[in-house]
Amino acid sequence: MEKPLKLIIESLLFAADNPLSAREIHGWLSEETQPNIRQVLKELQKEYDTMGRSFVLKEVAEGYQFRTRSGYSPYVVRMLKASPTRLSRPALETLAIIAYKQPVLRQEIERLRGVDVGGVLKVLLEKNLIRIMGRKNLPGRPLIYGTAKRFLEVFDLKDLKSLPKLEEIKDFGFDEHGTTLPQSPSSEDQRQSEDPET
Amino acid sequence: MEKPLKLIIESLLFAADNPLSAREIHGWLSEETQPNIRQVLKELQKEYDTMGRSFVLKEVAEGYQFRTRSGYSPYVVRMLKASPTRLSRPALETLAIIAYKQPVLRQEIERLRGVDVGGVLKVLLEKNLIRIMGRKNLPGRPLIYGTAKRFLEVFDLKDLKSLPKLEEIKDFGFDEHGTTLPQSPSSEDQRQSEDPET
Amino acid sequence: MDYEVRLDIFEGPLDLLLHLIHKSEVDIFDIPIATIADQYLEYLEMMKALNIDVAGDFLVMASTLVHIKSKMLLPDSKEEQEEEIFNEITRPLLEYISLRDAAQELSERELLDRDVFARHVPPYLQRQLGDEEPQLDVNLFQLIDAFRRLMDQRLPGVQLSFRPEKWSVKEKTEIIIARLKENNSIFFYELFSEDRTVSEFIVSFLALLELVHRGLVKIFQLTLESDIQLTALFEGNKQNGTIGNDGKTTQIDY
Repeated sequence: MEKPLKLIIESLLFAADNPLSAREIHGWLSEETQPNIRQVLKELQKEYDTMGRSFVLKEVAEGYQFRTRSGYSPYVVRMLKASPTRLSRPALETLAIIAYKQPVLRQEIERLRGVDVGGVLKVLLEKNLIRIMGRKNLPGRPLIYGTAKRFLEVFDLKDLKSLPKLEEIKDFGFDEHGTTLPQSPSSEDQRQSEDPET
Repeated sequence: MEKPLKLIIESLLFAADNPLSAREIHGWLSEETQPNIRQVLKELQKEYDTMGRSFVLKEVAEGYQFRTRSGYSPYVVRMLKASPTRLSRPALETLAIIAYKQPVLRQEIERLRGVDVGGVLKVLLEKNLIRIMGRKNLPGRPLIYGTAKRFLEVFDLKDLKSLPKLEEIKDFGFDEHGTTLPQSPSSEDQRQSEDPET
Repeated sequence: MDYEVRLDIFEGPLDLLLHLIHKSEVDIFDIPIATIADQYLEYLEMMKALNIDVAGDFLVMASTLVHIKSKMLLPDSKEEQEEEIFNEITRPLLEYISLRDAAQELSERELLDRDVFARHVPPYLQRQLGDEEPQLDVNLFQLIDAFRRLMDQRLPGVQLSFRPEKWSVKEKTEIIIARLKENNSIFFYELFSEDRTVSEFIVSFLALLELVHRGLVKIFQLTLESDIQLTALFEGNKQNGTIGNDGKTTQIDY
């Protein structure tokens, strides 16, 4: 089961979110000295430099990190732009209200969320997740919002009828006492909460 | 500025959050044909297999993704302080039923497991391993469950067809009397695609 | 009687049954029902004695076992009995075993984030993206969760109550038509699922009657037990197209 130190360190660098320093690595591999680890990092760096791959091991301020060679960044950026991201929490909550309460007025959404939702509505409209269904016969003729077709696509729903009912959600074991669901410790959530700070 | 296709694709795989399919890559490199890209992916996979590094290129969830070799998980787990993917036995069994019987109704799952599965379904939904595929046209309009893409990713499966074969239950001649198992009508599609041989 | 007081926690009735069959070293295709039924009931008794909640699922199986056992005292045809045992006990057990094995096999694969690890998009790459808005990655569960969270926060333990709003029949008609355009057919109760006040409910109902009266909507029921359904008789629904395709109910005048 013993693996070569070089490859152990490589696997850590590979799976890490951030640059790793010799000191940090020493924290997880306490049986190895820091100078030893530093030595291996340098070797790995040299190795990748000469390997002629699309990525190298770079020494940056906080440590070492695998990075694509700069020549490839046009391709990588093109891909990342087209890759899925997450909806912000305000956007998600607003969307949830619209999904469940449609047809719904902006003032209703704001009453539920307790904040102005103008900006969020704009984002959701731009993303084609919601649509304006019409105007309500009230002073000011406020707009009526509902979900758009793209909403069904993004959430992989056949139709609006497939949206789980709130009773069913309770049935999933959400506790009845009205406390919030404990966050799953899945790696996704971790990433989500880590990203904004970095 | 022209880079070899192999390295361009490598850089994309390296920077991606998810497994990438030839089709997706083609979307960003439209000048290359999909068969061409597929070919390069296979070459890369072979190359990394024999390179003896701590990570390889794996084919999962209908795409390719760089992943550490399994021998390094003790170190990586220590670093990420990740509570590693751990599913309870009930969750795993429920997931297996959904994987093999999808599209499937909750009542069918409960019939097979012999217990209520509400809480377990919640966990699996949270972890994004299963998804709601729609509703069945039956009284109560029950939800239909299936596995999500993340299921393939987590369980190292190329696609649903790569699921290990399920041992088929033979009927011991009782069925002539018309006492067939009450099959959920929804699982018919799956059956059809699963055992074309029989 | 000496019980080994080693209460295994059984996941469910099938689990317990398998355990008993295993312990008795009998063949799954030749289960001595009387014996196994007694053992099963003993176990439930023991759980009750120890104040362990016996889930309903266990009791259902108990009654099945008792039922089969009692029938075996009757001079029924042996074949019939065997058939019942197979269908009620053996086959569920076989299915359970095969799925349990499949679950085991799944868990032995190289699991992501347990045995192997993938790369994440490093933050420095995300920074290069600037303000570009990429695609969405969100699942239904997150959506529901967001909604639940919101409801809990805003109105702990209280049903939502909305300020009464004035709806006109015409507005509701438009909404019903919009929904039917999206879905072709909807269930009657769904029509009112979003109505929050009695008056809104009534207006919806009037709107529906209006649509039926104008021959734009058909109301039907597949069987006596099934829910009432509505289906559109306009546009893509092969019948006469009286409605413009811009979603406006231009042909309906009041």
